[in-house]
Amino acid sequence: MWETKYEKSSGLTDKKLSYCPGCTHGIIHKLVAEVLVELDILDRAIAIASVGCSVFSYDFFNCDAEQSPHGRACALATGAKRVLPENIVFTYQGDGDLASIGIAETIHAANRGENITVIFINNAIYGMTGGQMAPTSLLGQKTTTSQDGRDQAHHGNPIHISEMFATIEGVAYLERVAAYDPKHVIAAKKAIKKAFQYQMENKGFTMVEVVATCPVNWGLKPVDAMKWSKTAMEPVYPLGVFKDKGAK
Amino acid sequence: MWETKYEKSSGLTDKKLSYCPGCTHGIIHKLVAEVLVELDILDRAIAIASVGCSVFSYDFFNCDAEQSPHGRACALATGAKRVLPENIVFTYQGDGDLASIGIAETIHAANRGENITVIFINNAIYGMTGGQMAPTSLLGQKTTTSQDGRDQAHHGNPIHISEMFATIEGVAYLERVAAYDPKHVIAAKKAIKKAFQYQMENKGFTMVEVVATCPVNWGLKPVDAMKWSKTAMEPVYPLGVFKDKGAK
Amino acid sequence: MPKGRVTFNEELCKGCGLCVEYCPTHILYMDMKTLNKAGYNIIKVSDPDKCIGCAFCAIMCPDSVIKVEVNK
Amino acid sequence: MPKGRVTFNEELCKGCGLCVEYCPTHILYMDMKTLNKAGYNIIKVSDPDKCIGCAFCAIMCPDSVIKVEVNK
Amino acid sequence: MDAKNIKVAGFGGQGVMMFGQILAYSATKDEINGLWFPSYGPETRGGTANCSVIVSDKQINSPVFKNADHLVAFNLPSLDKFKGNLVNNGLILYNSSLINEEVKMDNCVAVGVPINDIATTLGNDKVANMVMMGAYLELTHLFSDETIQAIVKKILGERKAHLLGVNIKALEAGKNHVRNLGVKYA
Amino acid sequence: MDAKNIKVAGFGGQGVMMFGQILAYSATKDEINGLWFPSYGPETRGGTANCSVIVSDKQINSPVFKNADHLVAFNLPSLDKFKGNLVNNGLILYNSSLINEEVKMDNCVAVGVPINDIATTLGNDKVANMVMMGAYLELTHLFSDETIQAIVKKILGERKAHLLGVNIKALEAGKNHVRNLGVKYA
Amino acid sequence: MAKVLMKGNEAIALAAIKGGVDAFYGYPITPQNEVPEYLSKHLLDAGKVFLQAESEVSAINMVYGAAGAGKRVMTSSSSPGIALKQEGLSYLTAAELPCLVVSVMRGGPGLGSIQPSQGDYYQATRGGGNGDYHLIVFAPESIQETIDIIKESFDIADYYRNPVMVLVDGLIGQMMESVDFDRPVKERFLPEKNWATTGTRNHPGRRNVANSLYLDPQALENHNIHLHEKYKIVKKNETRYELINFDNPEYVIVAYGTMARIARSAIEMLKKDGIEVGMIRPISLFPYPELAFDQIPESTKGILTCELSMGQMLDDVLIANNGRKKVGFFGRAGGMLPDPEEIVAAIKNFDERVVK
Amino acid sequence: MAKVLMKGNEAIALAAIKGGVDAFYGYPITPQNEVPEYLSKHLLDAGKVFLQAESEVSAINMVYGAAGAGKRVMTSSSSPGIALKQEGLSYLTAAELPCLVVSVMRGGPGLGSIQPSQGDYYQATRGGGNGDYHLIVFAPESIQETIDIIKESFDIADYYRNPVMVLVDGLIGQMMESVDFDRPVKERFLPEKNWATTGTRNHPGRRNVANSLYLDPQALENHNIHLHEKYKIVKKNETRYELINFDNPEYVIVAYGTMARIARSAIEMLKKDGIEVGMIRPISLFPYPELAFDQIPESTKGILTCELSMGQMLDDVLIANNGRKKVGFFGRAGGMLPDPEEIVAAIKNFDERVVK
Ligand SMILES: Cc1ncc(C[n+]2csc(CCOP(=O)(O)OP(=O)(O)O)c2C)c(N)n1
Ligand SMILES: Cc1ncc(C[n+]2csc(CCOP(=O)(O)OP(=O)(O)O)c2C)c(N)n1
Ligand code: SF4
Ligand code: SF4
Ligand code: SF4
Ligand code: SF4
Repeated sequence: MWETKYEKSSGLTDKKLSYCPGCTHGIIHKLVAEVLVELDILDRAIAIASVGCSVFSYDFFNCDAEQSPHGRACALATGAKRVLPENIVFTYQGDGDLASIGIAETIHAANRGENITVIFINNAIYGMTGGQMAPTSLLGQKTTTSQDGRDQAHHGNPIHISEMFATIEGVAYLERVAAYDPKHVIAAKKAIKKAFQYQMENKGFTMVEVVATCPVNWGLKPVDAMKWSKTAMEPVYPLGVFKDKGAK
Repeated sequence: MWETKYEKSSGLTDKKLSYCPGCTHGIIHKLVAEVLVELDILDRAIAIASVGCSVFSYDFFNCDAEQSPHGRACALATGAKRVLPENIVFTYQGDGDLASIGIAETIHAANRGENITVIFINNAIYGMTGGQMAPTSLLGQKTTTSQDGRDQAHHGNPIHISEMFATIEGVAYLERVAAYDPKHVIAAKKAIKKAFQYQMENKGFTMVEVVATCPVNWGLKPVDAMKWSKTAMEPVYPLGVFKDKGAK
Repeated sequence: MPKGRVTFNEELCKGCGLCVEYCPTHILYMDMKTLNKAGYNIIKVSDPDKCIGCAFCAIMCPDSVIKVEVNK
Repeated sequence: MPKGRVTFNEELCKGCGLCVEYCPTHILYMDMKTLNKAGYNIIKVSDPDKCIGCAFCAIMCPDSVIKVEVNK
Repeated sequence: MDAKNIKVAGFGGQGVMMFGQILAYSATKDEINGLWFPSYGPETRGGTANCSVIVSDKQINSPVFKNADHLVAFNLPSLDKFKGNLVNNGLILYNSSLINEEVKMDNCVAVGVPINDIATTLGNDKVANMVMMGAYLELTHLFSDETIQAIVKKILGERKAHLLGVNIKALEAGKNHVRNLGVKYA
Repeated sequence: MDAKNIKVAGFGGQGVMMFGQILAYSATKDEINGLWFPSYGPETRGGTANCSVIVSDKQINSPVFKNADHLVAFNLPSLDKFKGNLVNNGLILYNSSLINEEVKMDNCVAVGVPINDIATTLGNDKVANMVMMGAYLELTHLFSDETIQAIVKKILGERKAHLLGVNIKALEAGKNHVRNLGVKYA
Repeated sequence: MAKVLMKGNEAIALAAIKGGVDAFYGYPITPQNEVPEYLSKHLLDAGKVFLQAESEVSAINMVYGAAGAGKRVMTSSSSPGIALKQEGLSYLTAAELPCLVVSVMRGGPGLGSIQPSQGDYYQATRGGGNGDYHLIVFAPESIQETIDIIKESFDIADYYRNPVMVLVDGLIGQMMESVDFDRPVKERFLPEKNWATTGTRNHPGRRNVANSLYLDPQALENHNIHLHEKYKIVKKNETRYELINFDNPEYVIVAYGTMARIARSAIEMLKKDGIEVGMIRPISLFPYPELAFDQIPESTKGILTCELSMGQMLDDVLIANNGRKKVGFFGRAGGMLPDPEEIVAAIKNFDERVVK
Repeated sequence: MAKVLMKGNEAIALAAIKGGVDAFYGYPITPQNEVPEYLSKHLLDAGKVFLQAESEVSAINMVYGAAGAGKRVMTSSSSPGIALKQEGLSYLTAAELPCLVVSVMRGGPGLGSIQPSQGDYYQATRGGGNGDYHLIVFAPESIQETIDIIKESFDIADYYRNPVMVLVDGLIGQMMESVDFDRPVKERFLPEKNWATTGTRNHPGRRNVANSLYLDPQALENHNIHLHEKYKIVKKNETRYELINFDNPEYVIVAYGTMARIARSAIEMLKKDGIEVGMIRPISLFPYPELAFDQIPESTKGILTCELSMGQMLDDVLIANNGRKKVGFFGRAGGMLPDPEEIVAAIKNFDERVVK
């Protein structure tokens, strides 16, 4: 007799995802949704959707949601969590949103130890707007605003968010994961689950940085994009746990 | 026969300083002015005055200056330095200006390795506006917006700028100094000089964090304020070189 | 009787090919003849008996197209 | 003949007392009788012969009030 | 020639935008006025893309028009979306490789061309839109072969110069298909 | 009583703002209207501070007035700055400890009180402004001793309750000084 | 309760507490600092939320987060700080989230000065946020009126699901007056906030979303029309103004806030000189009291707009007047406060003041 | 040079290069992304400065830094991005620093949509920055006119030491037209920038300071009066508009930018129906062409304001008209573009459109 091993998570609405073919946003959406269901916090979760391709996530996560101005997701999350401490509040942000325009809101939420969870999608580019350079773009990476490849002299260096946030007192859990194969997707889910568990235990600010893809703006087939995130991105953004207050 | 050992620096205008009695802003102004004169770069220096008690520094440093909106000094400095690479561009910013509202502009200037020098005055409070809590205020410190003392649960933790910026690739020189006695003032001057020398050598982003005082808003006599910066602040903000690309 | 069984919610499929790539038994392929309403080529199973029910295809599918059942 | 000599640009003084505090030979004091135009008590030298010209007072003076000369 | 308002629509990736731009470039080359306006934004991802083109030897005023003179539909959703907004005696040119049942509309000329099948026979699926272009020009005679080929050449540039041949073949194939159908429009 | 416009000015730290607030608090206590408006901002640091007070048993309209009925000057710069803006037959009360030459102005009553010296004799420099207050009330009779003392008590609060005595002494000393001068104003 | 003497900024804070504020998010700026300072003590003591944000941008977005969650939220700032909140205000209004924004105006433009001004009328009524939206803006003239309006403002914001701005100048913020906190507030029926993002367990079967994105232009246009209709209702219900000395005035002054108070004294002085001058005192700046202008008698010679600016409300006066009377302007800027005598002179030389 | 077919955004970028831009600082946002994308390639290749800032707030302040240094600097953004620049724009204007700001409007409020709109008229002409200041705002109707104005804009900004904003909508940014880049630009005498902060060695004996702080209110008021006088001169010299089909029109349309293009077609259609309709097309929005309204003939029955918004320019039309004619409004919002037929209908049913 047949038993279901895997199907679409009830943590997702039945709205069709707006993402391009093979985009890891979809994979990571599933992980968050599954975790919210498994921890039984979906009905008290508030998703803060940022501005980026994932802006529509307010329609994908099957819980209440607020759509934030570009970069301010952690400010919205702070505002909401402070008045609703019993709820589970998380943001879902791209690298342009979090690392560029939103770096101040994110750092200060972390520094205050706001009891929220940040899902940080690092795809080394601005997807929604059509492939401009992100602060996380790799040196040499060609984007529409670094057409001869990112040059340190002009465009500066890829910014290392997890390394920087590891120095911040208020951070309770911080891990960088990837999504380029089943093994890493399963590991990514573990990290996301731990982050939400810490929030349930009021441990403080938790963030999971996911090394992701943007096949369309990278100009790669989805499968090749997965490879690039492994071979080109991971060396620059090594995976691992950068902070864990719970660990003894 | 008498020889002058110390007198007012020609790097300062003869405008009377607007600072309160015994405020370290005046001491640090002298150091910057003396360094600009000793390195013979006063006539190509552009000072970026931030918003804080030191806003009037555009009238005190004896060079060209631009007065920045609150927190944006590093953006102005970037804009100016990129079009005038031969000039020496520096910002003079308080902790509210740099660490709170201006953290994004400062981090990204550092991350791009902008070839500018940042003089960061950490006095653990908002002076200009009358003594509100700064992100750098100490736990337990009483301010007008933390009247029962800064409580980590409500107000978060003192932010450690130098520790955080040490993780940023584009930073060439970064030291935290103090100004509470002649010995440390002399050491502070050395650090400031080195920062400007690195800028002259196009080494990248340089910053000197000065553990300073705000006697008036701390409610202390100038002499006691000096003692507090040594006994209360220095343990939380340990002095030292956090980054030095020139060091072999 | 195969260990596993995969079924596709074809209209959600975007033809990204990730499932095909990550299927360890290589039994999935893209049907270049058929487009769904959104204009994407959809995925077919070449050899259903070889499915081991690992669900790798489904785990990697960004659009929750694939349902995986295992024989108990 | 003293090693050093300190002179004060009194109108700039704000009476903060730092010079007094950091003078290693303790020869500076605040004159509680005299106010400058800004309403601050100014600084006087109690014992000029004892000045060693270290310039600590001047280094710590935020308002560049003090000029220090040394005997060469 | 008075102004022609042209709507081009299809799946993203079918070369719809390029089709429209070629018309606008050709107008510019022939020193008349050309205006091209795309539907833009993320919603075009995967979904359907469309653009409007206006060519005219007079000044072009409104970039927006209610009814098109010509509709070039690369797939069924596009046809359904836009066929309602055509002028009397307008032209509907559609991709019969993806649109199976024949299109019939009163006071409109509707012509189907199996552009994907033709492109496949030419050994390059990517030139389907050039097949469509050939058919379109054969029906409208808006621009000369020289003009179009010059533009196509310019767009292909160095890197894709080797593809010029197959593109010209595609244009020809489109024209021939229409000739063989024996339909006339303009 | 018609509205009184009062200007109080001096060095920061001389208790100028407090002087003005006590008048406004007293008005509120006596259930007439009081309005207090300070000069504010960093420029007051070290420099001179001043405030305007309006007390009236009618509604107070403009918080801004051109000419003051009473000027209370704690130092010379303040006196110079504001003495030009007084109504006819206005009152100038000034601190003769810091203002050496006697003040003479046509159609104004000018009274000097050495408030710092008096305060020193009372053994507490900080109460100089209360000496000024005593003198001011003796001249204007704006508020009763009960009212003023109640306000002073409230402002000192628990922590400074022990200072009530010396403050009251200071008020008295101010009054006496004016009585001994023998000047009358209102 | 008897009257108390209180500083304007502290009165704003206490009035907000009386109005039921649940949370304050703000960033220090002169001349409004006593607002957060007072609330930092009293909100935390009451177990409510006070948070000093890292910037005004962050503060207004914290307000968004908490307002979306259905709480009574406020922020407070001054000129350049309000400038930084423009994007957030556009979002809040677009997402129909209620909140209170206190704006204590100082001299501009740029860093300007910290002295009282009315140079932010455009900022308050036309905004710098993007798109077609409006805040509901009230401009009281005294600390008492400020208290009364602040106490009511959360009800108004909740009722219309729209941000309310209370606009004062640095003088009202910094001065002290004798005030009464216990004056009654108009009763309103407030529907419960079944739209609040409190988690689906609190509203099973319905996802609540605070959002302002409408990729479909028709949907966005419909939303704009909906907001526009709402503003019409606001105009009908919430327009507020006071007419002063209005029986058959030779001239009519239009002024709000502190300038209106100064004008009151000028009007008394002019009376003594035998010149009858009336005043329209707008209390709501949006909606603007256009109807008040229909009550200006035939005989009135002209309208003098008085502002602590170079002339911003002047636009609304010209629109409301619509060519009926000559309109003149008197203004002081940059923190300069005119004394009543200056307005008296402006009325006496009205013709030199005429702009249209 | 012969005409070329070019996309509006790229034409803006190329025109800026022809206008002598030294540096661009900006942050990506649809629908203006091709502006920075084009410049990122061509400015760097030319050894000039292109920098993608971390945010719009940072970008406008980088512009401040470089403009203060005396260079020709520009930024470009769209609705919410322009909202974030408001504080910076107030500072730039207050410090009298020239620069070019390109605003490509999309649907609002809030995140809204990315489709074409004119909902940021207030944002452009009234600003959300603090204090009394104005940008010089031009609103071209075609890519050709956009090119011509951009090329001239740096001269205008430098001449008046004031930021210039070129305001277009997403349609002008995204469409392609046949254009000519070599049309002549008006010659202006431009004084050298002896105020630029280039280091005292370049101007011995004088410290140059870019500043907007004036603690002394009288000094700040004087500065405000100076700016005000400057705007009067700008109004006199730089007011631009076009009158279309103006001999004795039955109705007059007022429209700018894309809406004016659509109206042109509507006017032709109405002609066919025997209805003569004229148009005032403001090209400068600040200064607003009030004088144009004096040329509307007696016989004209009414004025129809047409905007891609719920009615913002309407304020300036009412002020300029000052009660002389009936004023009606036709608008579409949120990215909806009317076809000419809708304007035809609005004229035919003018009475239903009247607002004042
Ligand atoms: C204030 C503001 N600035 C800019 C934009 C335009 N914008 C939309 S998404 C985006 C960045 C998206 O990149 P990222 O955050 O990396 O997310 P991704 O799309 O790559 O998933 C930008 C700049 C905006 N909507 N609002
Ligand atoms: C946009 C903006 N927000 C707030 C302010 C008010 N403000 C002026 S200075 C200051 C902070 C000063 O503190 P800090 O930077 O530590 O410098 P300090 O005065 O202590 O030397 C603030 C918040 C402002 N001028 N502009
Ligand atoms: S643009 Fe990139 S990030 Fe955005 S949905 Fe497409 S693939 Fe994903
Ligand atoms: S307020 Fe504090 S920091 Fe500012 S000048 Fe006075 S003592 Fe110095
Ligand atoms: S992974 Fe999912 S979306 Fe991609 S091809 Fe397979 S089934 Fe379709
Ligand atoms: S340190 Fe300078 S300012 Fe302070 S008391 Fe001495 S001389 Fe005066």
